[in-house]
Amino acid sequence: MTLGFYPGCSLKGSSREYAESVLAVVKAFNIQIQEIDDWNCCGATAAHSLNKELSLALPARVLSLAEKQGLKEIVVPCAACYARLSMTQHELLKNPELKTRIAEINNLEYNGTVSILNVIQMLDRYVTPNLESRVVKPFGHKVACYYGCYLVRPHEILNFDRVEEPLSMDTLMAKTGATPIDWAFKTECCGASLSISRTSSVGRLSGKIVGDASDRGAEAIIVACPMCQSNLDMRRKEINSYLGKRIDIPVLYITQAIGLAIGLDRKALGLQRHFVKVKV
Amino acid sequence: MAEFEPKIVAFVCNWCTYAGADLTGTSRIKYASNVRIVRFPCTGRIDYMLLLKAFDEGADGIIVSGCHPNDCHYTSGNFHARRRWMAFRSLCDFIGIDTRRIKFSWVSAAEGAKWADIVNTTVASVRELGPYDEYKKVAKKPVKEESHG
Amino acid sequence: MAKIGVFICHCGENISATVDCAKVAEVVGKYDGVAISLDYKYMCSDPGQNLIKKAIVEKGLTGVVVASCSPRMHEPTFRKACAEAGLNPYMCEMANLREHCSWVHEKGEATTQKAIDLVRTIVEKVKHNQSLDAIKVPVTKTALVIGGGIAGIQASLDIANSGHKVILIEKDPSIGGHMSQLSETFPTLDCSQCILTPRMVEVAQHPNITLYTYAELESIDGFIGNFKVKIRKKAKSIDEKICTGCGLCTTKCPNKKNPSEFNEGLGNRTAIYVPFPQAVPNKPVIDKALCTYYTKGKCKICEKFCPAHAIRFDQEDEIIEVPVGAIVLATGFAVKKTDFFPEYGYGRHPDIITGLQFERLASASGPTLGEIRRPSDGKIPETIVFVACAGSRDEAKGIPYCSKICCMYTAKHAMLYQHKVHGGKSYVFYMDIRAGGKMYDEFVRRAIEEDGVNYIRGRVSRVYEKNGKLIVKGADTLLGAMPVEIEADMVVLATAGVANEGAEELAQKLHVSYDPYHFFAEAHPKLKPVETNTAGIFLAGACQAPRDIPESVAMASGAAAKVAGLFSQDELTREPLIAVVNRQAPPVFSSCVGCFLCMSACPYHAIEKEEIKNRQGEVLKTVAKVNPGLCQGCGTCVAFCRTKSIDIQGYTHEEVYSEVMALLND
Amino acid sequence: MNIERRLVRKDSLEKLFDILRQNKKTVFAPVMKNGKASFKPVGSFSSIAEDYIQTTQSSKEVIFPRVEKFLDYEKNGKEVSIKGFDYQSVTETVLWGVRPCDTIGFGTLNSIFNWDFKDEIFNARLSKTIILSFSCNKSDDYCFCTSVGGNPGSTAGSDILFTKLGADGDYLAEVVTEKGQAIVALASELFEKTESVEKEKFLANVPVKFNQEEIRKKLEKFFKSSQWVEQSLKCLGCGACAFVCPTCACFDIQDDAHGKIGSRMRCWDSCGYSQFTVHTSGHNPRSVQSQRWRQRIMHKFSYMPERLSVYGCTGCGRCSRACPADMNILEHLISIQEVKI
Amino acid sequence: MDDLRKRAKELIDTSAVKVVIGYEQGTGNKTRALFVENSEVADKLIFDSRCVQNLAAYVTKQEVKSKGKMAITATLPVMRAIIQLASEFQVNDDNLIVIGITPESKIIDFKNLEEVETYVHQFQIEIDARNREILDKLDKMTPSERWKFWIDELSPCFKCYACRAACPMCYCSRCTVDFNRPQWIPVSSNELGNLEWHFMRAMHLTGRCVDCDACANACPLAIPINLLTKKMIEDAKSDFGGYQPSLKGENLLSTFKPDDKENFIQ
Repeated sequence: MTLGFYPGCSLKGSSREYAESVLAVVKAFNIQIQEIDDWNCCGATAAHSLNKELSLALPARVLSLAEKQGLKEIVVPCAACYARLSMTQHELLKNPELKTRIAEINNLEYNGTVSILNVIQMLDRYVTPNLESRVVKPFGHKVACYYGCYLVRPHEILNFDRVEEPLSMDTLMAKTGATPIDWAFKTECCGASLSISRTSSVGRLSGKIVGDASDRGAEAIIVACPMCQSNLDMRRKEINSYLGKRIDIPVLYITQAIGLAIGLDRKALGLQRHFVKVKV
Repeated sequence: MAEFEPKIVAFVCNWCTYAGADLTGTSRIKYASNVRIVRFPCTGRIDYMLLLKAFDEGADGIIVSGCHPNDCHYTSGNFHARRRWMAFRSLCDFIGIDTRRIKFSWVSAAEGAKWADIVNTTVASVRELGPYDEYKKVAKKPVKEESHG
Repeated sequence: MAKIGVFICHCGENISATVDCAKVAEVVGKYDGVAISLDYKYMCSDPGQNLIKKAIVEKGLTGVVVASCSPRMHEPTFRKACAEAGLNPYMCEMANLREHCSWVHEKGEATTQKAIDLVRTIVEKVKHNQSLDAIKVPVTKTALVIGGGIAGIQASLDIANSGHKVILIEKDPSIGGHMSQLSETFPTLDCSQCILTPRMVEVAQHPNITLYTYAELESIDGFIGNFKVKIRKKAKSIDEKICTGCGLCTTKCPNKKNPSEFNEGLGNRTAIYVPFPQAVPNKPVIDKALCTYYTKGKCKICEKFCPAHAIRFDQEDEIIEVPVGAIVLATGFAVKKTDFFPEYGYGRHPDIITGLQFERLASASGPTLGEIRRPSDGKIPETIVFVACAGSRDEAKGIPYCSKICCMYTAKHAMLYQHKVHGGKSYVFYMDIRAGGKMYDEFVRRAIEEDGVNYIRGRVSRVYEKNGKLIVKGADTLLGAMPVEIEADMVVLATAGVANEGAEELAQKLHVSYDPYHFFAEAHPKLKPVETNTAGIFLAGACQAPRDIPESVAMASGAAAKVAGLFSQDELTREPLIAVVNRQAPPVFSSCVGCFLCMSACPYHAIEKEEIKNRQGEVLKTVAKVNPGLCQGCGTCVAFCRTKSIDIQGYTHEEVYSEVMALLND
Repeated sequence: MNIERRLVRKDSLEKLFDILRQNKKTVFAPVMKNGKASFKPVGSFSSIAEDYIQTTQSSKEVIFPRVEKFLDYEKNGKEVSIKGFDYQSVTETVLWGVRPCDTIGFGTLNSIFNWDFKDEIFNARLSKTIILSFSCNKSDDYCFCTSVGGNPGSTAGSDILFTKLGADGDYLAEVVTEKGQAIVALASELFEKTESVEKEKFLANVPVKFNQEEIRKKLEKFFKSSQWVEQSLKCLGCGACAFVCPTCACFDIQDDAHGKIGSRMRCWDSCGYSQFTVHTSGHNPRSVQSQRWRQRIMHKFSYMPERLSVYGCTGCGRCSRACPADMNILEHLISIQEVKI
Repeated sequence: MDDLRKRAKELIDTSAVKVVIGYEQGTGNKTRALFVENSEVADKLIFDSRCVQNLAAYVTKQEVKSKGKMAITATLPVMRAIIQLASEFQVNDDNLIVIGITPESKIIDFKNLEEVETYVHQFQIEIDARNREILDKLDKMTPSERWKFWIDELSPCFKCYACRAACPMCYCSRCTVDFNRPQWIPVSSNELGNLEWHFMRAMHLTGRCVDCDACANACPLAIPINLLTKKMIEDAKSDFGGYQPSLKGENLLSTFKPDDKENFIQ
C-alpha cells in the first residue's frame, strides 16, 4: 500500500527539514509514500477563525483529492494540518447535509474513506515494530518530549494519546535509546499564533517550556510540530532574554532523532537548518 | 378520488411509548388519526407474528416503539426486542415484505412531540407507498357481503 | 357468553368536543357480547362509577370497558369500582379515548371512527380476559443490611426499632464507614466521631441486630420475602468471645509499618489491628496478607502476649446461610485517588492529597493529631490550594456527573485550614459552587467572607513541583480567563466520588441493575428512589450515587420504611400480571419442552426448572416454571417461547391477538 | 357399457388438448418443477411433462382439495349470516395424464365420501371431472399396483385410458364411460377405428409381491405385534405419506376468523402427526408413533376392506418415494406377511 | 466402516448404551436410519457420502429416547445439532454418546459433549458455494421480485411438515402451528398459510440452525426452504458476529449486547 503524504505549507518552507527527515525515515523503512497531487492550504488559523465553510472546504478538498488518487491512508506531519484535516473529517461524517454542501463548494465528493495519521501514528504503525533492531547509534540523551497543543486536542475527535499527559513520543524515544524526562510542560502553549504579532509573548510562553526542560536536565527537546519547533528554536533569543540566561539545548523533530539513531546522514535530516546548533 | 388513508397499527410498550403518546395528548399535539395503538407491557413481549397478523388483517403500515436503550422499565426487554427486530427485519426483507412499511422507534415517556412526529411521518410515507395490495392479495381474507360506509 | 358493559366518558368536554360519544355508545352497543353501552359526562365521578356498579349487578356483566382517559390514569379507580360491585377487577379494561384520540385529533368522523375502533378492540380483549387473583408470597421478617457505614447503620437501627430482626454485614473489621474518617461535618462543624459513635454502639447492643464485621456476601438465592443468603465471615484469627479488646497485641506486633486504611495511607498500623480507637466491635483482627506468621511461617508474638489467649491462627473463613425477607444495600462509595490525575502529577507528589486524606489530617484522631502538616516533611503549609471537581464533571475523564459533596467539604476544609493555620493562605479553584441544602450556601459564604478563603472560578490545568513548591496553574474565568499561577505548599484534590470497586460484581450477584458508572440503579429516578429493579432489594446512601450524610441517613430511613412496610404483613400481595407456564393433564403435563431459552432471556432470573415426577419419583419431564415472587411481568419470555407455553396474564396471546383482529376488522 | 377401442395418432394428442381448452374445460396435467412432476392447470400442451413414472402427489387434489372452503359467515351485530358452498364455482375439469393407480383411487375416495353421509361437494367435483388416464409403460422399485388388485393398464376409474403403443408409437384409446364418449364426440376425427391391439405388451412389468387378502387376514390378529414399533422407529412423524397418497382422506375442519367475518373449511390431516385426533381433554388415543403407523396400515388393509369393501392402497408407491426417512411401505407389508404370529 | 461397526458392537456388548443410531442401506440408492440394539444388527451399519439425513432428529424422539442411553453416529452437522440440543437441555452426557465421523470417514471417540463442542468449534458454519450463489441472486432482486419468488416457490407446499419432522431443532412437542388459541398460523396450506409457516420456522431457527439441509432434503416437493435459514445464518454473521452452538446455553436471540446494531430504529 502506498501512504499518502500531505506536507502543508510549513514543510515546504520554514520547516523543510521536517519534510526531509520524515521522507528520509520513511525511505529507510521502505515505506511507499506519495505526495497528494495538487494539494492546497489546510486553512489553519486564518480560515477556521473566519469562515466555517471555508475552513471545512479547504481540508475537504485535500481529502477528496487523496481519495480520488486512491490513497487509503495519509500522513500529515504538521500538527495544525493534522488537526484541521481530522476536524473536517469528523464534521463531514457527522453531518451529511454539510458534506453535501461542502461537496458543492469544492465541486468534489468526499466519501470519508481516507484515514488520517499524524507523524507519531505513522511511525507507530510502520516504524516502531522494527525500530529497536535498526538502532545503530542509540540516542543516549535525556530528552524532553514536547507535544504542544494541536497534536492531542481535541481528544474526543482525534482520539490520540492522553490529553493531559501524553506518552506516545516518550515511548517512541525510549526505543531509540533516549531517556525521556518527566516534566510539566508537555502540552503547554508555545505561543505560535502570536509568533509574528507579539514575539514577546512567545518569549515568555516558550521560555517557560525551554526553561523547565533545561532545569530538569533535558539535553534535547523532541517535537512533532513545525510551529513548536520554530518557536522553541528560532525564538531562542527572545526565550533566553526572558529567562535571563543562555540555554542552548536543541529542538529536534522526532523523525530527526530517529534518523540519527538509525544512522542516517545528518544533512539528509536537515539538522544544519536549525538556529540552535544540534550538537547531540 | 379521495386520498388514500392508510391503516397503521402501533405496537408500543406501556412504560415509555404508551406514556409518551399520553403526553402527546396531554400536550394537545395533533397528529394523523390513522394510527391505532396496541399496548404491551414491554417491547420484549411483542411477538413478531403479531406484526404479520396486522398485515394479514389489512394494515398498510406498522409502528413498533418502546423505551430507549438503557431506559427499559424491565432493564433489558428492549435490548432483546431490538435483536429480534433485527432478525425479523432481515427475514422480512429476504421474503420480500416491504420493510419500509414497518417503522421501529424509541419514544420515551417525555417525547410526546416525537410520537406525533413518528405517526405523521409514517402515515405520510405509507400513504405515498399506497395500500399494501401485494400482501393483501396473498392474505385473501373472506370477502364481506356488503361494505359499510 | 360474554356480557360486557361499555361506558363511554365525555370527560366534561375533553372527549365529547371531538368525539361523538353518543354515536360510539350506539355503535358499540350493537356488538356481539355487549350487554349495555352508554355514555356519561364523568365516568370517574361517584355517579359515573355507580352507573358501572349498577350495571354489573343488574345486567350480570362479565366484563367492563371504560372508554375514557389513559389507563395509566384511572385504571386502578375503575378496577376498584368493579371489584366493589363483585366483578373481578381484571375483567375491567380501559379504552384510551382522551390522550390517544380526542386530544390529538380534530373533530370529525374519522376521529369518532377511531374512538369506535379503540373501544371495539378493548371489548374484544375483555372477552378473552380471565379473572385473576392477587399473588400472595410469604415473608421472612428478617432484613439483611449490607454495609456498615452511616446509611447501613441508620437502616439497621430503623428496621430493628420497628421490631424486626436485622443482620448487618460489614466487610471491614469495624462499622463506621467513611463517616468515621471525617473530622468535622458541614454545615455545623460538629465532630463526626462524636455524633456517629453512639449510633455504632447502639447497633452493637441492639437486641434485634446481629452484626457480622469482616464479613461479605457470598451468594444469594430466592426472591422478595424469601431470600437465602450465604455470608462469608472472614477469619479474624481471634476468638471474639474471649478477646477482651485490651489492645496489648496491637502494641506488641512487630509488623508496624503498614499504611493505615483508616488514615488513608497517612499513618501506619500493625498487622493485628483495630482500625481506629472507637471501632465497633473494638476487637482486633489479624490481616493475613501482612502478618509475619501467615506470610513467613513464624512470629506468633501476639499469641504469646495475649492475656486472654484469644489468638486463633488456625481459624478459617466461615460461611453461614440465613433466610431473609429483604435486603438493604448500603455499600457506600469510594473516591478517586490522586494517581488518577496525570495533570496533577499522577500521585507522585506526597503533598498533593485527596480530600479524604485532608479529613484525616484535620481530625484530632488523625496521624497529625489534627494539625495540618505536609505529608512530605511535616511542615505546616503556608499556602494551600483546594481543587474542586477533580475528575468530576469531566467527560474526558469518564466522570461526567457532579460528585455533589465536594463543594461543601472543600469549603469546610478551607475553613478548617484557616481556623488551624493562622495567617495561612488558602485558595479554592471551583467550576460552580453547588451548595443547595439547608444552611449550605450560608456555610460557603462564611468560608469566603469570614474566613477569607480565596475562591477562584476556574480549573487547574496543571500542578507541578518546582524548587520544593507546588506550582498550581489555572485560569480565573471571572477575570477573563486570566492565567493564574500559585506557588503552594500543599494541594488538596476534591476527587470524584465513584462506585466501590466490586460494585458491579455485587450488583450482578444480586441481580440489581447499575448505571454506567457502576452505581446501583434505583427502580425509578423520581418515584422509586430507594427501590431497585429486583423486588425486595433496597438502596441506601452513596452506593446509588454520591450522597452527603443527611441524604444518606434520609435514604436509609426511607429504605427501612420500605422494609418495615414489606414486613408489616405475613404475606406479600402482588399484582398477578406475571408470566405463567402452562400445565396440562398427564401425560403431557405442559406443552413446554424445557429448552429454557426463556431462562437466559429473563432479566429477573424468575424462571426455574421444575421436574415433573411420577409417583415413584422418576423424573418424567423438566419444564419451566415462573417464580411469581420474582417475575415482574415484562413478557420477554413469552415472545421467545416457540411452543407458546408461557403466557403473560393481562397481556395473553388471546388478548393481544384479538385486539389486533378487532382493530382491523370492524 | 362396453369399452370402445380407438386409435389416436401421436400428434393428435395436442389437437385433442386444444379442443378441450376451446370447450372451456380446465385441464389439469403433470408439470415439472424443481425436478418433481405435479398436477397443475395447464394452458398449453407443451408444458405437460412427459418423462415421469409418477407424479409426487396424486391427482386427488383436483377433487378433494387440500383446503376446501365450506362456507363464509358474517356477524352483523348479534345476527350471523352464512353463505354456503357455491356449487356454480365447480366447473368442468379434465384430468390429463393420470396413471391407473391414481384413477383407481377415485373409486376408493368415492366410497369414503359416500358410505353414510353423502359428501355433496366431493360428489359435485367428481361428477364434473373427466379423467383421461395414461397407462404405464415404465415402473420402478416402489410400484406394486399388481399386488393390490391393479395393473399398469387398468381402465378402472378412467373415462378414457390411453396406452402408448411403443416408444414412438400412436395411442390406443379405451373409451370407458359416457363422459369419455362425450369427449370423443367433441373430436371424433381424432379417434380412429382400430384393429385389435395387444396392449399388454406395451405395459410396464410390475411383479406381484404379496397377497393383500393374506395380509388382511393377518392383520386381524396383528394389533399387538412388536412389528409396529420396529417399523416405525425411524418414522419422523410428518404427513408426507398421507398428503401424496391417492386414497388418504382424513381431514380436519377449521375456522378462519377475522373479526366479524370468517369462513369454515376442510383441510387435509395426517395420521402421521402427533396431534392427530387429540381430544380436547388432552387425551391422545394414539400417543406414540408406532400406534399412528399401525393406524395407517390397519386402516388401509383391514378397516377399509372390512367396512367399505375396498382396500385403501393402490400400490402407487408415492408414500415410499416421499418419505424423508425412507420408510418403504412395500417392504413393511412384505415383512408383515412373513412374520409368524 | 469396520471401525464403526466395531465401535457400535462394543458399546452394545458392554451395555454402555442401549441403542446406536446409524445408517443402513435403504431403497435404491437411498440410505436410512438404523437402530442397533443388538450386535448382529451392527453389521448392517454403513457410512458414506449418501448419509446426509440428520440423525440428531431421533435423539429427541420419545420412542428412541425411552430405550435408554443412546449413541449416535454423527457428522459435523449432526454434532452441531447435538451441541445445540444439549444447550437446550434436550440431551446430556448421561443419555448420549457421540461417535464422531470426520469428513474422511474416520471415527472420533468423544469422551463427552464438551469434547464434541471443542471439535465443532473448529469449524465455522459456512454457506456452500451453490447456495451462496442463489442467495446473491436473490439479494440482487427487488423486494417485490423476492416476494413473487417466494410466493411461487412456496405455493406447492401442502404443509406435510416433513421439514419440521426432519429438523433436529424442531423437537417441540407442540409446534406453534399446532396452537389454535389463537390460531397464529393459518391451517390452510394456501399462500398466506405457507408463507407464515415458513417465516415463523425461519425465525425459530435463527441462531439455532446448524445448516444441515435436512429440511430441504426432506421436502417431498423439493422446495428450497433451507435458503431461508441460510439467509438468517448469513445475516446473523453480519449483524451479530455469527454464532456457534454452545454448551453455555446462550442463544443468539435470547441474549443481547447493549451496543447491538440499531441503525434501523428511529
